[in-house]
Amino acid sequence: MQDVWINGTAMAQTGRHYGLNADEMAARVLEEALKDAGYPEIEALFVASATAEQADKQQMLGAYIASRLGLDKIATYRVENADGSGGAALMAAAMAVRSGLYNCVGVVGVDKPNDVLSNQQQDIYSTATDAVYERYFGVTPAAQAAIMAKIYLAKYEYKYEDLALWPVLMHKNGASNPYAYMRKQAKVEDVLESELVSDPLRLYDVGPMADGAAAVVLCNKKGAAKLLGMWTSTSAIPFNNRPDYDVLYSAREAAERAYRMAGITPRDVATAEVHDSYSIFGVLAAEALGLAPRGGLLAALKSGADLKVNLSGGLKSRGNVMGATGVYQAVEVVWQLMGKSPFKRVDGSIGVVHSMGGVDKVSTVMVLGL
Amino acid sequence: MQDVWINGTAMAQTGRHYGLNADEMAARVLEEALKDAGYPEIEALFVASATAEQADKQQMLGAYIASRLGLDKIATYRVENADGSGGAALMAAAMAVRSGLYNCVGVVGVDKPNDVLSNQQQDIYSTATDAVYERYFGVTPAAQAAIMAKIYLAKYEYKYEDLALWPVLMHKNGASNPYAYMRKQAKVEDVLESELVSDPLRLYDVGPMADGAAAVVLCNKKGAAKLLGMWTSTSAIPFNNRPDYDVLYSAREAAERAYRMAGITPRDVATAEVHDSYSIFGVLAAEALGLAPRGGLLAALKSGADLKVNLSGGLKSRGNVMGATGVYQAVEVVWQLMGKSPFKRVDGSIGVVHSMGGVDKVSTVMVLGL
Amino acid sequence: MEHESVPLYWRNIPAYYRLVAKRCKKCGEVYYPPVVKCTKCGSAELEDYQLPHEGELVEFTVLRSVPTDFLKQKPLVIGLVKLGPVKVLGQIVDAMPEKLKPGQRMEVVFRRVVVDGKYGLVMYGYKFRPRP
Amino acid sequence: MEHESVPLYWRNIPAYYRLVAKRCKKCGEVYYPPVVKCTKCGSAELEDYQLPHEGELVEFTVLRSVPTDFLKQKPLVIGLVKLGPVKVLGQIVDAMPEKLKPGQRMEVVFRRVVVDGKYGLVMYGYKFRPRP
Ligand SMILES: [Zn+2]
Ligand SMILES: [Zn+2]
Repeated sequence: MQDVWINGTAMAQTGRHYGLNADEMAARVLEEALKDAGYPEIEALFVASATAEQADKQQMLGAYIASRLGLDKIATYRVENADGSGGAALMAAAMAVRSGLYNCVGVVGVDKPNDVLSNQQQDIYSTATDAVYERYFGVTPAAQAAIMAKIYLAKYEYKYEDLALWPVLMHKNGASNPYAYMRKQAKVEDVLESELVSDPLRLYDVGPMADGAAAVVLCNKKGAAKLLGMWTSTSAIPFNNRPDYDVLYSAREAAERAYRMAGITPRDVATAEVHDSYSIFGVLAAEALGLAPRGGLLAALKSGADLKVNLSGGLKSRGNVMGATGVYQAVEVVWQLMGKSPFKRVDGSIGVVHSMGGVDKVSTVMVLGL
Repeated sequence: MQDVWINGTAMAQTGRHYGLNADEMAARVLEEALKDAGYPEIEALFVASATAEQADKQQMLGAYIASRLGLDKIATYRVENADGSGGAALMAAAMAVRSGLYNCVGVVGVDKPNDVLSNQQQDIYSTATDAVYERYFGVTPAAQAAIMAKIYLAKYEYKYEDLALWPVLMHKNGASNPYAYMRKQAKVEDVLESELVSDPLRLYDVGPMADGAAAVVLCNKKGAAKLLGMWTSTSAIPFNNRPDYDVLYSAREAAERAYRMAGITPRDVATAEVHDSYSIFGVLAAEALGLAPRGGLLAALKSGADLKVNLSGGLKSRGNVMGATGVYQAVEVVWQLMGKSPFKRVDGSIGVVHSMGGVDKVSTVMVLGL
Repeated sequence: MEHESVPLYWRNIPAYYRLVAKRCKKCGEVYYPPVVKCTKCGSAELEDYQLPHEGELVEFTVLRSVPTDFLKQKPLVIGLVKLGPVKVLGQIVDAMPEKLKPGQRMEVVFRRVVVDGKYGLVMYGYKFRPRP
Repeated sequence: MEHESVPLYWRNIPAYYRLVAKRCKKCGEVYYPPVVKCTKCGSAELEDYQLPHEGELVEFTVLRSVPTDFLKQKPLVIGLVKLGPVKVLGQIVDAMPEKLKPGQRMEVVFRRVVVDGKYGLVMYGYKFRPRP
């Protein structure tokens, strides 16, 4: 079984990229990652995208990205697990290298949600929910996140003001990330005064959708960082029949398995990037990763604990780049471990990525080490 | 590096399945394949689907299929390469097993094109073309196939009547396949009298879109058939700038690499299932697989050669089950090699699958052996 | 979003109109959404099971950012309601959100869910309201 | 199909209205669609390159089964036309298909391509016609 290393990394600033087609945006970033890796020959390209089909009406995006770079004859695969596509594509790519079939592969995540209007973004985002039993009735991920937030806050006797600490932390972290979409600090009052999206969640609890592309090159030879552990897990329990609403089952299982594979415990984690499409998911993901006990993350925030989670600013501040998110997270964690400018070096050599599709449907957790 | 075996297989009759949701249809067939494999524990599910997002408005289909079977905690991944999704998902799954991460995985292909109207099917099918430079102008895969057919027929001095032998053969083969959509024989006159779709191609040159689901279980332990070779290749050349229009570059490269891996030559192939979404592609794919010299397949058909290609009836007769096609092809080839009823045993132990996305964009070729 | 698929709507009418779930004949477990196989005991013998039309509110939210088809109905009250052996997620109507509270009695009503702009197809389904 | 994305249309106007390709400054290779990097010599220095508006018909077909947006224009004549260093695929207009033949001279014209039903947005682009 081959070891898998990250040999090259690149990402585009998130935001509104009205001037670029999705395949061009992805090709530019992939080219940067290939350059960073010293231009190894890649034999396959794994593309993560959640909106290419519905927003840009483009299937088989990998073939078109390959065209823009003249990567003739390579294999291309698009992997889609809604907003968890990034983690899924990274997993598929890592397994491909481990299989021995390829020496080097590219992974590029790209999404351009701003190619459509904001209501249409909601339409597309809702296709991650069950089309028949949820989306049909107007249910969106936001509504499900809101119900989970209500239950979590009530169960652990927090106030909404406590949850507001999450977006405040994210804005603080994101303010120093030049790749982020929202680069200004926020105060608790800003959060409390923002408009309600789905009570108790307000605008500041929602990661704004942003266009973005990020890429990594994975090889079986030594590179900047090594993939120490990885696992993907699905929660097959329908939202309406969850025993508990204050836990992310998929994240918890994926983390346990990935940690076991890497031989680490949560204490070893110097930095983690988690999928906080809604602030409550950031809280629950951090708990699922063992960075705080169940129900304890907001207490830790309140007590001023120095949590090394979403130093990028997370989906709230870096932006929710949809299917590209997991690839951004991997790049961010590698740069944080390396102390690659503009990111500050974290105190430790192990970082974790949590990529999630839908509301606790599928999570991928990857452990990266220097 | 692990060997990969096919431990279980199943497929649903193709056609119009108005009564079943896509996830239910997939779950039923996957359950059958698991039963056929003796219910091994699968750790991951790879889902091939080309229309789930656009026709059924469902992302992350794997998670919902897992829900319908209670496959909690497994990994799920959707793989999309348009109508070549089946081959791509099989590749990703096979690499996952080879990587040693999983002992057994499921692969299920499912698509329900009949969930939308026929014009909408054209809309969706067109999203496999370049959204900006082709689809925008009304270009469809049929138009591109038609131009290739015109060039091929002119270059090798065939008449349209010669091309019509392909659908005649497909209907002959499909007539004995109870899983097929179009199970009646056809004569050359039927083909010639059918309506023009995009000249020279007529209705009989086009694989009718059908609902379908097929599944295989891949394991690292001995099963019904072994995966001897596999490769995926993309043609990065835009349609408008192809040097040649009478060859499928992606299929040729994938076949060469897969054959080399398996250590076989075209002479060893006892049966092949190729992606004849349009009859011209069946001809070009068979040539790319080395079953006839370049430009020579129609001559072989005219001379009455007994070609063991698309014994299922191919996309024309079995139906174009879109992203599920590659998985159907794998099941068909295994059943043909085994002589599993209702399929007749072929004279040999090696079969080949060719799965293609779009018009020669991405092809996967797999070599299966008993 | 276009609700383009008429077959998709049509085949789910038993669930949408009558809240039909599945029950395992062997172990009695009830599933909504239905499963293909009992996930508890593994049996494939499942029968239709009519969910009760009264139950209890578990939790709810007022959703203000809605998909295109629901813009005219905005905001939507989305609630999780316990109906016998399962919970069901759906819209709550005929209620002032500020008066709703977890634990209260709810009942099922049938209402128009969405009107498809393109084909004029009117699609119906269950919703919930507080029991008077 | 809804042509929902206005940004997607807007950003491709230089190609649609003026047939602007890319040329490698180093080796001169011309690309349409444009590339991010010269696939021949690897150079990233690419400049806009105006394709000629006259050329030669390579091959064509009359497409009778069309996507939703083109139902009113059916059938579409789709042709491959050599324009200087590259070939371009697009619609042929103002022509009787039975009189078209490979090798004949063609010219570029600008026409309405599609009218988006939902927003009434009219989108334009190049088409080809036989040179008089
Ligand atoms: Zn049971
Ligand atoms: Zn050059």
